[in-house]
This record gives sequence, C-alpha cells and structure tokens, in this order.
Amino acid sequence: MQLETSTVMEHELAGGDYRLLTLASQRIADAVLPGQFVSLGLAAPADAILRRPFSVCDAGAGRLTILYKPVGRGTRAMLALRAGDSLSLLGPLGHGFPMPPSDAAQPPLLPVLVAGGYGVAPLYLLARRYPRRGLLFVGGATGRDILMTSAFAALGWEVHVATEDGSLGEHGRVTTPLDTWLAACEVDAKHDFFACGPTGLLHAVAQRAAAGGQRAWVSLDRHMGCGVGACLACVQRLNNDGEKVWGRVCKDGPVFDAARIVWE
Amino acid sequence: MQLETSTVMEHELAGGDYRLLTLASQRIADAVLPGQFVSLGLAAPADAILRRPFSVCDAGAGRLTILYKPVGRGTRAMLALRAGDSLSLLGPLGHGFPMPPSDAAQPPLLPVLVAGGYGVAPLYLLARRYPRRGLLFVGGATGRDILMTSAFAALGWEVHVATEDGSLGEHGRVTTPLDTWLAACEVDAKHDFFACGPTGLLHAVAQRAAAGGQRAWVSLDRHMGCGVGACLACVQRLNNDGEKVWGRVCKDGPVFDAARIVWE
Amino acid sequence: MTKTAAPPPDLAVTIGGLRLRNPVMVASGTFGYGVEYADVMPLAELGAIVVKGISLAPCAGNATPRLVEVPGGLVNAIGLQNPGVEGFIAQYMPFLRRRAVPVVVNIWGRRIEEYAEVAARLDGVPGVHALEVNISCPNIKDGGHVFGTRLDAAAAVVAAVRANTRLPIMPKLAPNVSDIAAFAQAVEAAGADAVALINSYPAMVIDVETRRPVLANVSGGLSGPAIHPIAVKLVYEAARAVQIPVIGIGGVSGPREALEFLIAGASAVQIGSANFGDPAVAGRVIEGIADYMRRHAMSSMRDLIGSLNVL
Amino acid sequence: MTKTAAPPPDLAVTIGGLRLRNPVMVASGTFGYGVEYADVMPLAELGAIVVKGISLAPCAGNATPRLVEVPGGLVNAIGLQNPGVEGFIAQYMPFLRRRAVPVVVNIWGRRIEEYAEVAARLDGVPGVHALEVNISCPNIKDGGHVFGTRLDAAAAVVAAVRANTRLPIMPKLAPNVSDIAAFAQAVEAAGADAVALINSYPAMVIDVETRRPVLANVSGGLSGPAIHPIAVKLVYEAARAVQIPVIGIGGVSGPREALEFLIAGASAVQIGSANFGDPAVAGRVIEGIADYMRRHAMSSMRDLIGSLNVL
Ligand SMILES: Cc1cc2nc3c(=O)[nH]c(=O)nc-3n(C[C@H](O)[C@H](O)[C@H](O)COP(=O)(O)OP(=O)(O)OC[C@H]3O[C@@H](n4cnc5c(N)ncnc54)[C@H](O)[C@@H]3O)c2cc1C
Ligand SMILES: Cc1cc2nc3c(=O)[nH]c(=O)nc-3n(C[C@H](O)[C@H](O)[C@H](O)COP(=O)(O)OP(=O)(O)OC[C@H]3O[C@@H](n4cnc5c(N)ncnc54)[C@H](O)[C@@H]3O)c2cc1C
Ligand SMILES: Cc1cc2nc3c(=O)[nH]c(=O)nc-3n(C[C@H](O)[C@H](O)[C@H](O)COP(=O)(O)O)c2cc1C
Ligand SMILES: Cc1cc2nc3c(=O)[nH]c(=O)nc-3n(C[C@H](O)[C@H](O)[C@H](O)COP(=O)(O)O)c2cc1C
Ligand code: FES
Ligand code: FES
Repeated sequence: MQLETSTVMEHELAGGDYRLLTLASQRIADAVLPGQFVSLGLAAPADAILRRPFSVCDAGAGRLTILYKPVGRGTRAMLALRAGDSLSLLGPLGHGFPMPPSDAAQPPLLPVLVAGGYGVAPLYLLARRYPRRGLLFVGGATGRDILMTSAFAALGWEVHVATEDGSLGEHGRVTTPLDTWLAACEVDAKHDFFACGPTGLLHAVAQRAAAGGQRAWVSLDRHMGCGVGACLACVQRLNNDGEKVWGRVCKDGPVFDAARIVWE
Repeated sequence: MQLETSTVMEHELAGGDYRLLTLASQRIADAVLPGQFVSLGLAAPADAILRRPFSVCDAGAGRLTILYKPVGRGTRAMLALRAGDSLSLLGPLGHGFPMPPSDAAQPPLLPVLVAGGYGVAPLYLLARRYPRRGLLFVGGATGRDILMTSAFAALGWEVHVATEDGSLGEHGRVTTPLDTWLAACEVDAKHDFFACGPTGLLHAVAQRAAAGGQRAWVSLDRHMGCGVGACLACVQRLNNDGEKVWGRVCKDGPVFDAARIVWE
Repeated sequence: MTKTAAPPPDLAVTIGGLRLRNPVMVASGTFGYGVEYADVMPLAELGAIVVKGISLAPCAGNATPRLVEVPGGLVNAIGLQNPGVEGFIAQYMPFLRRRAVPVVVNIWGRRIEEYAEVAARLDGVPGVHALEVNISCPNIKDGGHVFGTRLDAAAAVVAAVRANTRLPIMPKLAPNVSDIAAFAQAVEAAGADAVALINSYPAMVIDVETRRPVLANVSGGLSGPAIHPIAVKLVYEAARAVQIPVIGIGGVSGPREALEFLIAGASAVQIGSANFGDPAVAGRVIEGIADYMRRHAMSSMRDLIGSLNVL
Repeated sequence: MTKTAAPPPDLAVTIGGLRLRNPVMVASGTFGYGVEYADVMPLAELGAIVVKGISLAPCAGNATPRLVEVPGGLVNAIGLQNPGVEGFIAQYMPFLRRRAVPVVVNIWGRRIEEYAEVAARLDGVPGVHALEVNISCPNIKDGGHVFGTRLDAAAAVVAAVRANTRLPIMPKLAPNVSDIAAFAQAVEAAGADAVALINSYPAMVIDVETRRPVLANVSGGLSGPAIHPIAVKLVYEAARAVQIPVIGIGGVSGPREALEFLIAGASAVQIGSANFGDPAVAGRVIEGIADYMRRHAMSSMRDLIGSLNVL
C-alpha cells in the first residue's frame, strides 16, 4: 500500500454517463493486481471527509485507469478533473481475484466473467492478465450501461450482452445468456466464475456456481470509511467453518469466495 | 434589494493579484448607487455558509463589475469562475456615498477621493457618476496594489499615487501626497472627502477632515453575516448626538459620515 | 414524477392552537424582524417568522467580532442585542402587522421575573401570535443558558411565562444536555404548548496566529449544517417524550434536512444560518416539502410527521 | 520565515508519566491497531497510537450500515467490534511491540467490573503504555455512554480501573453534558492521570426517501470538522478545571485545529476521522506544529500549551 500524489493524464467518456480516468502513478500502477482497488482523495467537495474507492480497470507502465459513474457528490465533482490536475491516490487496496500462476503444470479452468455496470472494470484487468481466454457475460439496465465490450473482444474474449430494456444484446438480465450458455455446457465441464456488479448479480452467480459445483469469486461493493481495514465500517458476514464472522470488504476482500458469503 | 441568478461575462486580471469580475445582471446593475455593495453566493467551497460582500466598481446596461483580491477561501475559489458560470447575486445593499443632485443650483464641492487597495472600487463608480471632477489619492504597499488609476485619469480625474515601498508614485502612505496637497490648498477651500480602504486610512482621512472643518464620507469594511441588517454581526459604534449607538455597517452603512464614527 | 391528478398536498400544521400555512419558519436572530429580507423572501409565504430575541430593556449585545465562519457552520456571539420589548413593539410591529405572517416573538431575560414581564407586555399586542421562550442562548454571561441546562430552572421560566400570557408558548431548549427528553417533559409539564430545539451549540474558535479567541465574547454558539445530525437525534428523542408539538431547528439548508426533522417527529422546522447564504431558502424548502409529499402521495402533514420507520 | 539558527523546537510532552515524542496521537477506532496504516504513516513518528476499543470478551459490533458521511463529518455506529482483550494481546501486541510507538489501549465495558477486569489483564502486558477509558461511546445500548453522562458513574469506573492497573489512565469524556468541568474534576479526583475529550457526538441521519435511519443502529456518533468548535470549547473548559493533562480530540484535520486545542490548554491531541481522508495527516500535523513553533520562536511545548490570551 502506497500513498501517492497523482496527476490526471486522460479523462474521457466511456459510454453512457461513465468516464475513464487515467492517472499517472509511480508505484501503485505497477503493484496493483486484478480485483484490487484504489481510493482517491479529492479536493472537492470541501466538506467531504472520506476518500472514494474505485476498482482498477487497467494499469501498467506508470499509468492506472479507473472506470467510474457519476452517482453522488464525490463522483460528480470528479467530472471537473482535467489533465494535469492532481489528486491523492492510495493503493493498491484489498485482495483481488486469485490468479493462476502462468507457469503452472495444469492449465487453468475456463474463466467465466459476469459483470454489471462498472463491474467490468476489475474484470478487464483480470482479462488482460489471465493466462487463458474465456467468456464475459455483461448486463445492464440499458445499452448505455454496457461498457468496454470491444476492449474485451479485442483481447480475444467471447462477449455476451443482455439489457433489461432489450436495447442491446439479449433482452433480460445477464443471467439469461449465462443460463443459456450453462445449459449448453457439458455436465461435468469445469470453469471458474469471476463476478463484479450489484449484489443480486453476485448472488445469482454464487447460486449457479454452488449448483454446478464450481468456484465463484465475487467482488463486493460496500460503503467504506478507511478502505484499509481500520474502521470496521464495511464488514460483511462470512461463513468460517460453520461459524459466522465479519469480513472487512476493504481488506479481507473486496473479492471473496462466493461460498463463504452469508447472503442476506 | 433583489436576488438574481447572474452569469459571469468577463473575468480578468486587474493588476497585482486583483481581478475584475463582470456579471450579467438584469436589475441590480441598474439600481446600484456608488458605494453600495452586492453579496455573492458562491457554490464553492461547499462548506462555506456565508455570502461574500463586494463593492460595486462599475455598473450599467445590464452589467456589473467588482474588483476583488483573493485573500481567503471564498475569494480564492472565485478565481476558478469562467465566463458562463452562474452565481447568486444579492443587491444593491447598504447606503452608498451621498451624491449631489446633478441639477442643483450650487455646484458641488471639489470631491477628494482617498483609496487603499480595492478601495478604489466604489470610488470608481462614484467618479463615473459624480457631477464634478476631482482628485484621487491612492495608496498601497507596493505598485501591485495600485489599481485602475488610468481609468480614473481617463475620466479626467487627477490621480496621486503613493506606495509604502516607493515602487510607484511617492514613497510613503497615501497621506503623504494628500497632506502635501492639503498644505497647498487655500485656507478656506472647501471640499468633500470620500474614502475607502483600511481602517487606518479612513481614520487618517477623518482626522484631516475634522481638522479642516470638511466633511468626509468613509466606507467601512466589516466581516458580515447576512449583509442585509438582520444578524447584527457587522456593527460599528457611532456617535448619535453624544449617545453611543451601534450602526449596522451592511445596512446603515457601509458609508458613514466620518464624524459619526467612534474610532477605537 | 408528479401525479398531476392528485390535489395539492396540504402543508398546514397547528402548533399550540396556532395554525400555520406550512411548517417552515425562519429562526430567531437570523431573519431580523422580517423587514430586512422581505424584498426577496415574501413574508406571507412563511409558516411563521420568529423575530430576534427580545428582552425587557434594550440590550447592546456583545463587542465585536460577533460572528465567524467555520467549515459547515457559523459561530456567533451577537449577545442578544435588541431594542427592548417596547422598542420592538413600536419599531417593528406596525410593519409586521401589515404582513399576513404569524409572528412568533423570541423572548429572554436574565431573571425569571424578566421573562414573565416581557411575556406580560406582549400578551394582547395585535399581530403577536406566539412566544418562543429562549432558555438556551449560549452568549450571555448570566441567565439565558443556565435556564436551559437545569431542569428546575427551565420549568420555572416556562411556568412564569405561562402565568403571564394567553399566547401559545414554546420554550427553546439547549442542546448541551445529556437527557433532552427530561427537559422536553419538564417544560411540557410547566405549561408549554410546543417545544423548539435546538439553539446554537456552545463553541469556540481560536485565532492561532494571535492566540486569542476570534470572538470578542471568547465563546459563541455553533449553528449550520455542522450541527444538523446532532439536532435530528435530539428532535427524535424529544418528539418521543412529549405530546406537544416539537419544532426542529439546526442546519436546515434545503428540503432534505427539513424532511429529516419532520420524519423524526417534528411538527415544524426553523431555518437559521441558511438564510444568510440564500435569503430565499425558506421558499425552496416549502416547495421541496410539497414536491416530496406529491412524489410520496402524501396529502397532509399527518402522513409525514413522525413517519420514521425504525427497524 | 524559519529562523535557521534556532535549535529545532522540542515537541515532547509528558502525559501521566508517559513521555511522548510529540503531542499527536491517532484516535481510537480510526487507526485500527496500527498495522493497517503502517505502510503510509510510520508509526514511530506518532506521539502515540490509541487502538480500537477493547472489551473483556470479543464483541461483534452493530449490524450494517455502520458509517455515513455527512457534510463536514461522519456519523458512525460501529458498535465497538473487537477481538476481546486476550484476542487483542495475541493478535496485535506482537506487531505493536516491534514498533517504537507508545501504545494506548482504549478500553470499555458494559459493567464497571468489566472495565476493571480488562484493565487488570492489560496491566503488565509488555508494550502497553497507557489505558484510555472510554466512558462515552454513543453506540452501545447498555453501558458505555451512560457512564460518561453521570458524574458518580464516571468516577466509579475510573476508580475501579485505577485500582487494577499501574498504567497511566485517561478517561475519555462524553461531549453531551452541560458541565464538562465537573466531569473532568470527578475523574481527576477518582485517580485519572489525564483526561481525553471529546468522543463523537450522539447524532442521527435519516434517509428521507425510505424514511428509515441510515445506520442500522438508528443513531451514531458525529465526528470530524463539524464538531471541532464544540470540542475546543469543552477542552478549554476542562483544561481550566483540572491539574492533570487534557487531550484534545475532535475535528483535527490539519495543524490549525491541533494548535487550537494546544493553545486552549490541551497537552496533546488526537486525530480521528481525518485519518480516513489522509492517512498521513498525523505527520502533516506534527510537522505543522513544529513549523508554527519555529515561526513563533517557541522552544518547547510549554510555550504553546494553554497560551490562549483572553485579554
Ligand atoms: C471496492 C469498491 C470498488 C468500486 N469500484 C468502482 C468502480 O470501478 N467504478 C465506480 O463508478 N464505482 C466504484 N465503486 C463505487 C464508488 O466508490 C461510489 O460510487 C462512490 O464512492 C460514490 O461516491 P459519491 O461521492 O459520488 O456518492 P455519495 O454521495 O457518497 O453516495 C452515493 C449514494 O450512496 C449513498 N450512501 C453513501 N454512503 C452510504 C452508506 N454508508 N450507506 C448506505 N448508503 C450510502 C448515498 O446516499 C447516495 O445515494 C466501488 C466501490 C467499492 C467499495
Ligand atoms: C462592504 C464591503 C465591501 C467590500 N468590497 C470589496 C471589494 O470591492 N473587493 C474585495 O476584494 N473585497 C471587498 N470586501 C472584502 C471581501 O468581502 C472579503 O475579502 C471576502 O469576504 C473574503 O472572503 P474569503 O472567503 O476569501 O476570506 P475568508 O477566508 O472568509 O477570510 C479572510 C480573512 O478574514 C478573516 N476573517 C473571516 N471572518 C472573520 C471574522 N468574523 N472576524 C475577523 N476575521 C475574520 C479570516 O481569518 C481570513 O484571514 C468588502 C467587504 C465589505 C464588508
Ligand atoms: C447570528 C445568529 C443570531 C441568533 N440569535 C438568536 C436569538 O436571538 N434567539 C434565539 O433563540 N436564537 C438565536 N439564534 C439561534 C438560531 O435561532 C438557531 O437556533 C440556530 O442558529 C440553529 O439553527 P441553524 O443551524 O439553522 O442556524 C441565533 C443564531 C445566529 C446564527
Ligand atoms: C469509525 C470510528 C470508530 C470509533 N471508534 C472508537 C472507539 O472504539 N473507542 C473510542 O473511544 N472512540 C472511538 N471513536 C471516536 C474517536 O476516537 C474520536 O473521539 C472521534 O471520532 C472524534 O474525533 P475526530 O473528529 O477527529 O474523528 C471512533 C470514531 C470513528 C469515526
Ligand atoms: S472501510 Fe474501514 S475497515 Fe473497511
Ligand atoms: S451583516 Fe448582518 S446585520 Fe450586518
């Protein structure tokens, strides 16, 4: 974990209301692993106390990109950031997705990514670094919430889209194309799920993984205080060998084995 | 008094750190009199509660200009204002300088303006509207604090400059050229003083006016709450026929007859 | 979002027998005597105006500086400068009487007898609709605040005022107590028709360069958004403790904060410091409450007041 | 501005016999157990670290949501989640002992005997330098806060802890009392070595759209810049009332707020919520105090502490 003063390099529309913000980073960009996040210290609004957490969408060579959606005071203030502006960057934070060693004897299982909205962000870094290509299932309310699909396709990943209003891809939730695909899989086919998005989506993936005897890794989104494990604001109930314990989403997660999560 | 949503038309450097900010105003610009002020409601910083008061430096034809110096949180945030930005404008506020009726039988006395720093602001509007030309004595710490002198000169006013570091005009306080001029005046010459600037300057003018049996009008600068006379934050001790009373600088002033002020 | 068919929501509330067209008042000391802001905030649109604190004799207030801005708030120590009750009636009531706005007079004293006397003088004055009894001003050395932090003293002031007026009376409570419910109950038992809270919170600002207090009075009262979450908690507790209406004050700067108070159990709210930043804020708050009620299909304030769902 | 010739100012202070290299601590509950922030804020630079509140048995804390941001502050209701005193010693003390930082353990209980027992277990644990006795947590239903708002209970807790430890003890006072001086004096008389104030202020936030409290615990504690002017007043009053050192807490987010506390009479300060926004804030505050002392030609903290000039 490092604290850097970082400079905005690029800030561009990513589709819909979403923005891609690229920051210069001396050390965090090189250290970050897929599924980890950073927290931004913003100068505005002046009465905001907390940093804002964002998954790292892409990183390397002294650059780090996040994909964000303006939803509240902090993210709306971020819209005013321009190239050259500086902000405080803390990271990498938390534990990301488990990555198979690239030199493993066994090839990794087929990776199946499931995303909603800005959930594609950590999955894109995963796709870039994963030793095997796989599939991305991505859903959203409308076509405006479907982001970065061509970037995944450019990496050679197979992309399936669903929107609730049917404006892009299949009509329905992301589980519609996912279930179609699962039904067509061989009965004993093994794959690993990686998911990021709204809780309902994560839960749906966890259920399918459990039903099929597969593993699923889900990235949780909780309102955070410190982002580093110190304040205990972001806790999530986990199963710990039958006992229920609190996990800190910021430090013990944000990525958890879906089987450990107590869904409420 | 009106409350308007106003738009920034121009925002330019006025010399030194000072800025001239010109706002579109439907009604306040036409109603304002020399020495009155407006208060700006700023969106940033988000945790600022109060509006910020500024003398009106120029006004007319739907435009209103203030001259300001960035000194604190609010005025520094104002530096970011760009043409097209909107802000809330309240005014005209307070009572300004007494203006002789332009159709009076008697010509008005010679107006002698004395200013320090942004004190030139209300005096410029006065100079523009006064039925008789006169003199401006303006002082500051350095030449960077001497503003708008060519604008006064262009109106045909005689300008005397003094700086404490001698970098522009005479070396010393504004009272140096003022006293030289006063000494050269005929003994029974009558003139009216109008002053705006730091309290020491106002007091010095008041003393000279009293000594010479002249009238002096001084514009006070007090930290304000409401700016409209409601909160009683900005009060100043005044002599009221021997009795000491509070005057509200925002409502009963900011311009007062110097003879009424209890200098402390 | 607006259901155009539905009749407009009725914002009227009744506080101690006094009917207000809406639950939004402007708070004492922040709106002068109404005349100062009348150009930009039509008084007739307000639920009520609470005027600056009035005492028996004229009061000069504190030395200056009297006010300082802090992040998210103000600290003030005006010191209750006012023209005295007779001066107030003579100078300001003629103007206020001509406006269709209920006038609540905020009163204070250094001794209980002073409160009683001010109340007596205001009883029957045309245009005065209610008395807000300030037992919580942090800015006068003697009296004022001590009444608001001692149960017996608080009750005694209210009883004395009660005995001297037929007007509805609403004591204004101090926030810096451990058990606000006890104070609300004490003044209810002493005859209050409603209870208003909170006054500004005792606070202090130091100029570190000069190592002097910024305010001439050394300390003052904190108001504004900074104290709002504290006020919501106190209003919630007070509203659960008494039968009389509660008036929520502290940090209202838009419809959201007003709605929080109402949902927590307040029957009305007051806007203080926010008037300085936006003189028309009261109008915005009234409109915002009406919009909210339309969106949530509420027809009267009964649907809103105390509608907090705890669980 | 810096006088290069002058020797560097000495920031050391002594709190109840414990010597701190500077007066800047990090506050309980906002810096975990040190390990969480150690990468970015070297622990050895701190005056001391105050760890998250520790109870006798492990405590699960409250349901979520536990924290909400408000303008100028936070409202939290973590509910004192902690691994219990033995868990704390086993899990965190080995790490902390290896760091050259004084460790202050914040302790709490639901009954006086629990406080006493936690204190006894920590007495003699290597690396534990002092106990901060939390009698003011607004977030647990029973115990905690009630001790901080009743004089006799506050004194009783402190006396019980005193009887069970040789470590310096510093009770942490509740802000929502009318007479902070009385509480400071009561705990001083009961054997406190120093007194820390303030804890977060009881507060509440309502989601107006759902008409539910935002926090699962219904209410929580307000911290951050919003409460700073309140804390300065309370620290000023406490410091004038007692002989023992006072530790100022509440809204420190830079050198200026820390200096206000010190000038008002605090011998040390704690930084809480501001750690979340800037994990290196404590370093900035320490540096800022040193700069200030250089600019004002102060050589030791004696020149600064209580230097307020009230005419
Ligand atoms: C690990 C992680 C990764 C993330 N990655 C991304 C990402 O890649 N891209 C992205 O766009 N966003 C991401 N987010 C979400 C992002 O952090 C938030 O959108 C952002 O913090 C919102 O800040 P704001 O100031 O705009 O909104 P705020 O104004 O702070 O709040 C937005 C909304 O949340 C509500 N809210 C605020 N605090 C709480 C609380 N304590 N409890 C309940 N509700 C609350 C508010 O009422 C409001 O409706 C991530 C979050 C986490 C935890
Ligand atoms: C009638 C009038 C006319 C004015 N005209 C002009 C003008 O034409 N041009 C111009 O540049 N300025 C003018 N001013 C001054 C201008 O209003 C201030 O410079 C501005 O409000 C500062 O705001 P800020 O947020 O930048 O500073 P702030 O950060 O609010 O404060 C600046 C300084 O003042 C101190 N301060 C703040 N509040 C108080 C208080 N209550 N008591 C004591 N000290 C305090 C602060 O500590 C700081 O040092 C005028 C003021 C008045 C009253
Ligand atoms: C400048 C100022 C003057 C005040 N004067 C009075 C007063 O005379 N009587 C009174 O009861 N309250 C007075 N108050 C307190 C307010 O009425 C109100 O209770 C407090 O400011 C909290 O509300 P707010 O956060 O909306 O400002 C004053 C507040 C301010 C800021
Ligand atoms: C998330 C959080 C957790 C806290 N936990 C504790 C605690 O366990 N024990 C305690 O005495 N104070 C606790 N506090 C209070 C702080 O130590 C401090 O007194 C308060 O936050 C005021 O300081 P600040 O304004 O600098 O945050 C906590 C505060 C926060 C914000
Ligand atoms: S956000 Fe503080 S522990 Fe997770
Ligand atoms: S600033 Fe409020 S009365 Fe002058």
